[in-house]
Amino acid sequence: MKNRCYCKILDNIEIAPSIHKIEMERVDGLGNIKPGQFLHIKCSDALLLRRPISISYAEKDKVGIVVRKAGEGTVSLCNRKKGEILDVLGPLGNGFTVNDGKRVIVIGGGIGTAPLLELVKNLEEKDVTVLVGYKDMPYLVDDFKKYVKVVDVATEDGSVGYKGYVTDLLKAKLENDGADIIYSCGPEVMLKKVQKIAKEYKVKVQLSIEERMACGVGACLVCTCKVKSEDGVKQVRTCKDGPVFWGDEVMLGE
Amino acid sequence: MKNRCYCKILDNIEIAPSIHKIEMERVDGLGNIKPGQFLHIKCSDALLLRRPISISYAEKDKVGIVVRKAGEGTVSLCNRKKGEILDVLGPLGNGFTVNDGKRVIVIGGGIGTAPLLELVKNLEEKDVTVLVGYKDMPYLVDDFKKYVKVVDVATEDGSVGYKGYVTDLLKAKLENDGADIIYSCGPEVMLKKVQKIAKEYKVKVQLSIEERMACGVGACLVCTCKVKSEDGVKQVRTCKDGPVFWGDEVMLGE
Amino acid sequence: MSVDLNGLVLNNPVTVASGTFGFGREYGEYIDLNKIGAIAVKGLTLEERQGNPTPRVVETPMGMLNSVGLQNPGVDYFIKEELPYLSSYDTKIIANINGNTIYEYCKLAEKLSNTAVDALELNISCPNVKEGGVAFGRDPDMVYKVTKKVKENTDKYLIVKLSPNVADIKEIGASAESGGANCLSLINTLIGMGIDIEKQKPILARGIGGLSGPAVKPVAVRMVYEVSKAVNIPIIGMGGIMNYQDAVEFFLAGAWTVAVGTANFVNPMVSIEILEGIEEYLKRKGYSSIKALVGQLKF
Amino acid sequence: MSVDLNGLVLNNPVTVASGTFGFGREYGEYIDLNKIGAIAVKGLTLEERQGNPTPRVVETPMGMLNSVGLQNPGVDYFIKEELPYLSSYDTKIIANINGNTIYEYCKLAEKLSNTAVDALELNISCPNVKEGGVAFGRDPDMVYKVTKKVKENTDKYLIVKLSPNVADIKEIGASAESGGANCLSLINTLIGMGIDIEKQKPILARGIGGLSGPAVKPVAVRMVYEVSKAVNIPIIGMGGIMNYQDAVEFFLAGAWTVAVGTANFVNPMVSIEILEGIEEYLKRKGYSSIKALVGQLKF
Ligand SMILES: Cc1cc2nc3c(=O)[nH]c(=O)nc-3n(C[C@H](O)[C@H](O)[C@H](O)COP(=O)(O)OP(=O)(O)OC[C@H]3O[C@@H](n4cnc5c(N)ncnc54)[C@H](O)[C@@H]3O)c2cc1C
Ligand SMILES: Cc1cc2nc3c(=O)[nH]c(=O)nc-3n(C[C@H](O)[C@H](O)[C@H](O)COP(=O)(O)OP(=O)(O)OC[C@H]3O[C@@H](n4cnc5c(N)ncnc54)[C@H](O)[C@@H]3O)c2cc1C
Ligand SMILES: Cc1cc2nc3c(=O)[nH]c(=O)nc-3n(C[C@H](O)[C@H](O)[C@H](O)COP(=O)(O)O)c2cc1C
Ligand SMILES: Cc1cc2nc3c(=O)[nH]c(=O)nc-3n(C[C@H](O)[C@H](O)[C@H](O)COP(=O)(O)O)c2cc1C
Ligand code: FES
Ligand code: FES
Repeated sequence: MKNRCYCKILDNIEIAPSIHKIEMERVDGLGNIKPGQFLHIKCSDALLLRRPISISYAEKDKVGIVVRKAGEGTVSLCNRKKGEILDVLGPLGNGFTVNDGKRVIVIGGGIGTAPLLELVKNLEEKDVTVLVGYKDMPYLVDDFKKYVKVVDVATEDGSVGYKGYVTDLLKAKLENDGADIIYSCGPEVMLKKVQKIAKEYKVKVQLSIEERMACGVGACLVCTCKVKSEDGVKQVRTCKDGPVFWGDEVMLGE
Repeated sequence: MKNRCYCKILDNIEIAPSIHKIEMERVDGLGNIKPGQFLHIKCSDALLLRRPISISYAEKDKVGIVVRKAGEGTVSLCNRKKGEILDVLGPLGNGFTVNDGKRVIVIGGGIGTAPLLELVKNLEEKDVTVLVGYKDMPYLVDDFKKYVKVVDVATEDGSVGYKGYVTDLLKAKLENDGADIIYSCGPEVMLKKVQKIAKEYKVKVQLSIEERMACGVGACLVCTCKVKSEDGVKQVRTCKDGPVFWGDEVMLGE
Repeated sequence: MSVDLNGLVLNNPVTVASGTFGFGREYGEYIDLNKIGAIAVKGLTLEERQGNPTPRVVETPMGMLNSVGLQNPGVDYFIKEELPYLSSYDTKIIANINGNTIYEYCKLAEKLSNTAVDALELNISCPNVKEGGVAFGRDPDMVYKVTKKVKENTDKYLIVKLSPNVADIKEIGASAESGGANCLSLINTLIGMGIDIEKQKPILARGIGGLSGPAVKPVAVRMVYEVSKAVNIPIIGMGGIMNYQDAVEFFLAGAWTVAVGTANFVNPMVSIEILEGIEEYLKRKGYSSIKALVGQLKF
Repeated sequence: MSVDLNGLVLNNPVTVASGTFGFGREYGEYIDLNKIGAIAVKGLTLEERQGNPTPRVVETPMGMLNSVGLQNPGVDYFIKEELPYLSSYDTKIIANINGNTIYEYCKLAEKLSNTAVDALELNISCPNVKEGGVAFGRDPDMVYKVTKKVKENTDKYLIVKLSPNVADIKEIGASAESGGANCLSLINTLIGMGIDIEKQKPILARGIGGLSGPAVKPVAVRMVYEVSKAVNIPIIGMGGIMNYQDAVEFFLAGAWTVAVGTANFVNPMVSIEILEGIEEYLKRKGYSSIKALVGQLKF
């Protein structure tokens, strides 16, 4: 039977303004972890619901998450201290499908870069390009560099790397080299562009999307999104059937 | 203008099972403190209302409280750590009247002994007897001994001092030596006995009582109790007009 | 710790609330469903429903608003694809049914009558559908009528689920009783709204939603107490139950059984923990059965 | 940031709710009362009232139940002993009045007509009195009648305070408007109950009480939104406002002014902090007046 887990916080550091990397014990209850899966975390006693946070990396005895202070829940989470115990449910969700194709592009925007770290760790045999975009201050770039040679950075203000959107880099890469598959996570506007570009270049793409959640396990139906399939449009649950969907199926923001 | 104060916790130690002594910074905003006054403390973000906790002792640059884990609020308070900041309102309430009579008996039961410490500190010129009663494990006894010679302890199980109720000691003391005034704080059953005994021996008595509170400052009227006066029974606010009342006036549990 | 709701016998008095437990599969991975008194399944309609657009949830102070809007695969699919799974467990199955008209309610009852479901729960109180729903739940005559008609169309044990968005819930409960309800369940959600002040629009795509969770518990306990004084049929109490202490409040107020809703989202194991807590409480207080506790409020 | 409620002009749109601010004296030690838009005083009755026995308060998840039961020194005492103090401040004074009969409401209005109070607030919704109170607030005809009668007996600006314990608050609001109300205030408290499971009795001596605080905010915002669509008079919005963000939700939903209640108990300075927050929000969003924000919900 699955269970909720109590994981001790091993470390909590601010890696960029308002961005924390939190490392916790990997207790046995967590079981296997696939890249793209998330934890559903009770951030504070003062908040009723859990918050979905992607697993950024998993090692033998620890699990790392990267959290952006977005509101009350994530602020509380970022304020939790080393030694405190986190109440987590998971790993939840489907995760990325990693066995498709050789030439891979991994493209992330902002906090959406977090889950891609565990993904690239699982793409060792492949020919991987990582494209990451940020508003201003990049983070996790060095972590990506541990696993892949090509990590191209874009910032909107041009402070680091290419000045502009990371999707421009995607377009250029596809134009020059092509790819077999694209994996992406980031804000909805970015995912929509990635989806469109992938279609244009006829490359398969997996998108990890976000939706407000309550249960996180597929029971409450508050997190649905729409996917197109042969028998028409179907509603699926982001938490259980996702958060990763094929780009030619998922209907973003509809 | 009065204000709420943010006081850093300087120390928090468990002085008996489920009883914590918490010392905090005495910030300027707290102003003057009279014995018997209380602080209205925000114990946790997860709870809406503050909790009234007596000032147990006040020194030049620190204030001490003694808290019994009674429920969610006091448990949270006892779990607060050194270095954390407490949001407090106060000092609130009237406090004890300390200028009456020479031969003084101070009698407390359980956590009701806490505010009596600051009281005895302010009775230096007097002839003071302290009587304190507990279920089993006494606490604060050594603190009282710093200020008064006679500190008689009663425990219900007889593990320390007299076996039985502290009100038995009061009766004996009055029988043998009499007194000019009694000050008391403790559970309602005890206060009722003290009130009765004081009446029997015709000794003035001040009782510090407890009532559930919301505002703590006299505005909401949830904490009323009844006092008899010449013009009949009047309703007064425990938080503002009390928590200390004269024994011949206050109507306990009515 | 079995409890007999005048004809519907549950293994124990902890059930799960409709819409918070899907069709059981998801939480079946976390707990042994045999240990739950009954499972009220997600609200069913005659046809498949897509429900409302997202966002469908807002967190509020110690509560949540949902506007799922009765998304469900339709009653036929339920009977064919979900019921067999549920029936494999030793727990009672409550089919929560939702119509826009009395005819639809009757049709739903008919379809479920020869199936393995143990009881029907007439949801006349869902705030998330545009027609029918709420209007039914607010008008005592309509409540009487729909209850009576459905009762005529089924042999199943009939529970009527009451809306808290009324002036006098006693009156509504009494109407359902007169109409032939075997049992009442309450409360459904209070209607609420949450606004995003930066975007200056409601957070829920549909604007309003149903408030559940600890925030509503005081209202729910009061309503269960009121209704229990006004009717002679069993009550399933719910609204903000997070732990055994909350559950005991409902029993004391007059509920024969409790249902756990929103709490499942926070802790998938909570219903079992609540059951264990109740067992200990009964032992500690010297009660030989849950029934002995029901309505024992000294007041 | 003054706001004109069609005749009643407040220095700013942050007021304090009746029963949570006494007669101003206590919080006058913490804040400059001149900085508050208006003060609604503790509910007044013709005669002095002792209110309910204690305990009168229960904390609930992000809320509280109170059963003060309109303890007050009576309207004559108020006029003589409290009003002069309040009048010394540059803020509007709202007298919250409570009767058991229409006659009593009229009598109260009469007594207050030639005094320094700026407005009357007809509380037809207090859940803590046995007669009158709630019954008035639930019946549209009664609401119309009492409003009309009181209006005939006074020249004062008349606010009618609505109860949330109704099925359709739009209807009640509209009745008050037809009766001649200049303004509506909402919500009063939801009726709730809390039980001590060890003693097996209600925590409040009176059993039930009024729920206020953040827990009720989603319900309050929804009701303000609904009523604002149904009437053409100003609305004073309240229910769980703890910070400026909450206040802005109410403005967007259609409140012309907000009232802060339970939050005062947590933070005596909160009304001023909320006012400052609103000022910054207006600046940040480019509004030149609070009025420009009212009802601007995009939905
Ligand atoms: C599958 C998944 C994985 C995620 N992984 C990460 C991650 O690795 N790191 C990270 O920092 N964030 C991640 N997020 C986003 C994160 O869940 C939200 O930022 C967080 O829920 C906001 O909560 P809050 O209380 O801080 O903010 P508030 O804005 O106060 O939240 C209010 C409510 O809105 C919901 N909400 C707000 N923003 C989002 C959002 N973007 N997605 C879903 N719900 C939202 C919250 O859950 C909450 O119920 C992920 C979201 C999903 C769905
Ligand atoms: C003037 C005054 C001085 C006090 N001084 C101290 C002190 O120095 N040390 C100490 O440990 N305790 C003191 N108490 C009691 C303390 O306030 C309660 O134990 C505390 O409020 C319980 O809150 P809780 O959340 O832990 O318990 P819960 O039982 O969960 O509280 C639930 C509610 O009941 C109220 N409540 C419960 N018990 C009491 C009580 N005895 N008095 C008032 N309200 C109560 C709480 O405020 C809260 O609103 C004092 C009380 C008063 C009125
Ligand atoms: C996400 C969600 C969906 C719900 N769907 C239904 C439903 O389909 N039918 C129904 O009768 N009640 C539904 N409810 C109401 C619950 O069954 C229950 O009455 C309510 O949530 C109060 O209990 P709680 O506070 O424990 O959640 C739903 C509640 C939630 C939170
Ligand atoms: C302790 C207390 C006493 C109250 N007394 C009154 C009253 O006398 N008259 C009245 O109209 N409302 C009274 N109310 C209701 C408030 O004015 C307000 O409508 C309600 O509390 C909701 O706002 P809040 O959640 O900000 O407190 C009282 C509320 C509380 C908490
Ligand atoms: S969050 Fe409950 S189904 Fe996805
Ligand atoms: S607690 Fe509000 S008047 Fe005493």
